[in-house]
Amino acid sequence: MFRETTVNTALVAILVAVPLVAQAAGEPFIITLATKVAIFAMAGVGLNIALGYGGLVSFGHAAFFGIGGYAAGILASHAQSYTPLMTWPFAIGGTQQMLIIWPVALAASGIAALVIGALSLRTSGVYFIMITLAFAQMVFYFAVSWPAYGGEDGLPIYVRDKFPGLNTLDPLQFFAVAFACFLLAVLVSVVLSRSRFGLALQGARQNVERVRAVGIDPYRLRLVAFVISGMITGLAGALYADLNRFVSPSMLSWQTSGEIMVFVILGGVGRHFGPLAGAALFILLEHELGSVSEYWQFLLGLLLLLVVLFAHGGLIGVLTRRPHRD
Amino acid sequence: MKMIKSTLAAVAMLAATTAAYAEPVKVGMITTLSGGGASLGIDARDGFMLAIKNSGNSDVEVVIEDDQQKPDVAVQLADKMIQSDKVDILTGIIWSNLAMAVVPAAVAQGKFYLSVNAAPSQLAGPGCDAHYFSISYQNDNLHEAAGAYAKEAGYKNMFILAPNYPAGKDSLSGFKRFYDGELAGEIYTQLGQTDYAAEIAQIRASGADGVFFFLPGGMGIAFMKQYAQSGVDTPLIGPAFSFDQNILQAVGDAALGVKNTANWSKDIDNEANKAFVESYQAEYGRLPSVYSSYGYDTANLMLSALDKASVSDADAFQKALEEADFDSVRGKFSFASNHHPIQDIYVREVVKEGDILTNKIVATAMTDRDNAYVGDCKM
Amino acid sequence: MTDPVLEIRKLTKRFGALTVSDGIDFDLRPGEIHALIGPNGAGKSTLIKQICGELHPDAGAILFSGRDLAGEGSVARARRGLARTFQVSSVAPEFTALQNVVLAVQGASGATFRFLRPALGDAALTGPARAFMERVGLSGRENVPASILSHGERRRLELAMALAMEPRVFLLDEPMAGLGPEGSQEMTAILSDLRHEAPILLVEHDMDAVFTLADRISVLVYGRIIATGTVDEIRANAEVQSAYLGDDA
Amino acid sequence: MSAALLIEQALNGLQFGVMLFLMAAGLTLIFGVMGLINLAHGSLYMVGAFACAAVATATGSFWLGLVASLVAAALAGAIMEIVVIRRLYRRDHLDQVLATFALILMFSEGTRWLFGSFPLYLDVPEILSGAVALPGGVQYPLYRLAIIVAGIGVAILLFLLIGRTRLGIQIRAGEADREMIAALGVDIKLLYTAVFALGAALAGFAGGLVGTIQSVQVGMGEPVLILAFVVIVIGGIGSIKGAFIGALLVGITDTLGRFLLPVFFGAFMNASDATAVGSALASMLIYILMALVLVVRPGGLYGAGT
Repeated sequence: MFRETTVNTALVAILVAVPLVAQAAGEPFIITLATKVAIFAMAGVGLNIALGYGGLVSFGHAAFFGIGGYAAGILASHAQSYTPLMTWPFAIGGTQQMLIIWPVALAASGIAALVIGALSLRTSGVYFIMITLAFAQMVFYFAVSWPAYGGEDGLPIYVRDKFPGLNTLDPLQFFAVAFACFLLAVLVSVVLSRSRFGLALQGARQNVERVRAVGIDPYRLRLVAFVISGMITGLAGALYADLNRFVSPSMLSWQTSGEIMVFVILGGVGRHFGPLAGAALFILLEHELGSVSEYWQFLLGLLLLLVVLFAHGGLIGVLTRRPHRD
Repeated sequence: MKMIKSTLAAVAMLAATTAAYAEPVKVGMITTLSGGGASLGIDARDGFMLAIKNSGNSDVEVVIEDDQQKPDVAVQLADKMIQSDKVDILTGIIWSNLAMAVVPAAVAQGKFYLSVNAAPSQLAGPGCDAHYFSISYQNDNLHEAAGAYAKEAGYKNMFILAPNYPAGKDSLSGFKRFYDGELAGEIYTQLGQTDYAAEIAQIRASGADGVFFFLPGGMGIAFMKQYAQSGVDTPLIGPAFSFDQNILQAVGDAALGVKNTANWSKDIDNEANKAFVESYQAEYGRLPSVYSSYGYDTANLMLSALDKASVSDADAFQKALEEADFDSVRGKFSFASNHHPIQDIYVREVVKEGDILTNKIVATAMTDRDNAYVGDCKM
Repeated sequence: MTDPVLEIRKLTKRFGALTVSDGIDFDLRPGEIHALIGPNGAGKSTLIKQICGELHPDAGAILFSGRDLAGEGSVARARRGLARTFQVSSVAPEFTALQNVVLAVQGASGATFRFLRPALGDAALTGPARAFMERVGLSGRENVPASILSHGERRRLELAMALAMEPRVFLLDEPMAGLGPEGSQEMTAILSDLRHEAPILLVEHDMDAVFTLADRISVLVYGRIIATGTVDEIRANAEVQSAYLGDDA
Repeated sequence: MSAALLIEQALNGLQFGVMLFLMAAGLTLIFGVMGLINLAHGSLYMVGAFACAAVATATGSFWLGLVASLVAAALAGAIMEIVVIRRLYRRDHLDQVLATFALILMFSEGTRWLFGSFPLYLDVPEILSGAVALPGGVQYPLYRLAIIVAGIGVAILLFLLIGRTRLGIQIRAGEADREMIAALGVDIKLLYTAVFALGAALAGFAGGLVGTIQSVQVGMGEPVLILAFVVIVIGGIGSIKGAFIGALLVGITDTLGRFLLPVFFGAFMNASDATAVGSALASMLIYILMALVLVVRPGGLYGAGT
């Protein structure tokens, strides 16, 4: 069939072409959809580092996605209401600058990943799946019941955060921001997977005993991978908050964790552009099936099931006829 | 890539008494049609579409999409409807958190938003907007009425509970706004909780003379069934949501005799209401719920304003809406200055008509009630 | 006489009622191959696992260069220079042979947390790795995935990985297992060369190989060392004859 | 706070725990024997509740409905096992999670398609309705007592089944070694289907029992499912005994937490804040419990290890 690079190039080309065509055709909503694909794909790229390279089946990545989103939402809401974020020990105000919001989102989701990872990585297998789910549920319930930032109602941003030199309210320009972030995330994932760290991480996924025997501590490896993974997903969350101009606990729900996993697996686990293929297919299905039937989620489930059962290696695996990654 | 034609682009058929507008009006309806909360959205949609059909107006095109009760989906649908479908008016949202996600941005883009249900306090006070109208109520209204009724009925020591989320907190503060007796207890339950044994035990131990609860959807069904089994016989009072036509049958006899507050009931005596209940039953084969009535009123209000002004003339259209010149199924209906209704709120009791559980009005809790946020709205 | 590199004192390990290591005393001196033999279930692999830090003894001590290893995990012990091969070949199956050895070189270097430069583009890793592969006779197989190497090649790959650790002791758990006569001979030659690198604790069932290679032999039966001595001493030992060698000697 | 209230709350915790056990037992059994992680277990709970409600409404007999909940869930489980699950045993957990996630979507929408979006009616049978007086001045709903008895009864039957019967021996052998059980001449496919159907029947039974005092609606299974997962992780995956202890622990912690935490915060805050903070913390309590257990014992209380 096709080489993986060919498929990847085609995917990226489509992702760029669709909004441009949509812009010309005066269909700005399609640009919004493409932006959503880029952002979800980026969340998937984050998860893929833990899941694909580290073999860590995290069922709690919604926690990082949501924490990134809330970092953006909280900073923006303070900036809009001109209230300080905190006054002690030193005064910090809100901001609407993406270039300040992003590092904060990265730091917040990174710290959360460090804490959750440090505890969760003591376990493995099903226990790991379940404990990551439990931590995400904890964060979810906290967000629902904590009144300061809207609780269940969520937190509106009203006006999209700013990026120097761009008008982020213009769909195409915001797409460009999201797309650039996505590409950067893929770049990080590619470089990481080929580095010494990535080699050891993938070795630990295949044979943890062997990695120990050559004197490498798998716990530290995995923790670092988990943190990087959480940070990338967190940054995607910050962008998603800006796309919707709104954050809410639904970003933290276990269904969101499930969906991020779906993007990765639909596209092909452990493939750099797998999450892009997965997210694009998912969003296409969501919108196309919705017009087929009110019960479109049934069809979505059926398709998903068929992919898991019969299409090994996900979409990219099918397109390249290579069920196993290189 | 062919994109997403609307799921149900419903165009009214009968062109009998059509008022021809300069150009067709496009309405975007974002509501919950799948998942656990679907029954509310379906009722609101059916009420809305029934009014349009009955009007025989063929110049209104309604684009309907399912928000899955997810705020992010609702936001994206709003973007789609505004950018691609080029709708003039948005409506349909059931849940406050979804409304908070969609409404501020939509009205900021100059669109009109007519609420068929959700009306959070943020949109009634400082966040009010000239283009935003709530046809249902202000979220606190039914809770306030319950408080007023509890005071009126002589309750002195009430136990109150609601889920731990903003609407739940608004509910209890709304109740306390008009109730001035003692509180035997005040509990916030978990959102989506299904077992209320622990709370019922506390009610039993508290010695309260009445219980006010706000538990929408499945939570209320579970609470009432369990309450009926508990042997506690302290009277229950709640807003209409847990006693509405769409869930009463699931609660069963456990709900019999419970007092609830509502701004609509199928036995409100006026022509518009009779016609509504009759044609709704004929069209869909079931009794309408409060959500059906809100949907129906919303469509009729919109049609009445369209008859007077074009949507493209925003100021004129806003004025026409403000006049509320339509036959509400609630009888008298007008708007307060913050675009929320001034209306009577009733106390209903759950009764059995044949095999069917339903409500009948037993008292009026509040007359010409506006809302607590009128003064905060600078419009 | 030189001090032993590895010294085991009164090591005891129980699984419930079963005592798998029963007061074992054992040592390994510089430059020697010390074979550990015994019937199946005698507790040989359990002993190896305790030395590696995978299992913790109930009593007794393991000294490495005179230092008690108690409390150190398997990773720390590997860093100290305890290089190990497994009874059943244990490699990263999706990696190529070269990647496997690079992983070992990288482990020995102690610099794993480097995130930018591609590992396979780093001559400081691939250079030594290729050299080690050559030493075990795997030249030309660098880019073959480990999962499709032959059984014998995988055993040698493991050995290359052990070599890459720049070890101070080799712990080899049945390196001849499943190799067939020709493979065993090759492996014997490689091991005999290996002793110049570091002393070897050799657990092995292949008696020809043991008698060819070993400087000393210890016999483990039911968790106890019943005899330790030179090849000739062990051959002559009546207790060993009856307990173990009786059948096939 | 009176002793009667405390006793009542403890009983509530027990009842909640027993119900969780019915869910968790099936999950842990399926994981123990087949090594499968089944997210769609909550859907079987929903199937049980809907079957019970539909049959009870049609026939007017709650007891027939309860039988229907067992049969329908077992049947749904068996079909699910034969058509889908069987292909997943050799896959990794990731595929299992995803495939069963897909099954949730299909079950939920399928049920909605069959029964509509409105909650179904299901009520307590006449003979078990109302409250009874217990010693110590405690008034307690009879139906909840019946759930406790039924749940403990099922637990005992399950222990006997696993400990004393041929099927139990096969199940235990299956947990230990799949090769061995095949060597014993047991039809392994049949055994797996049977175990899966048994687990499904337990979930369906729980659905029928509990649906009676809750809302029978689409999506009712997932909150319980997550709790059941917490239970088996705390108890140690694969252990029926662990599931039982874990279920009681979670049931009692959750019930008492919701009740006592607001009281506790009330000691040094005003009432409204105390209820808000207390409730917020109470909703996270069992997850905190789970994290603590796993930090101390990464394999759960009765787990075989990680």
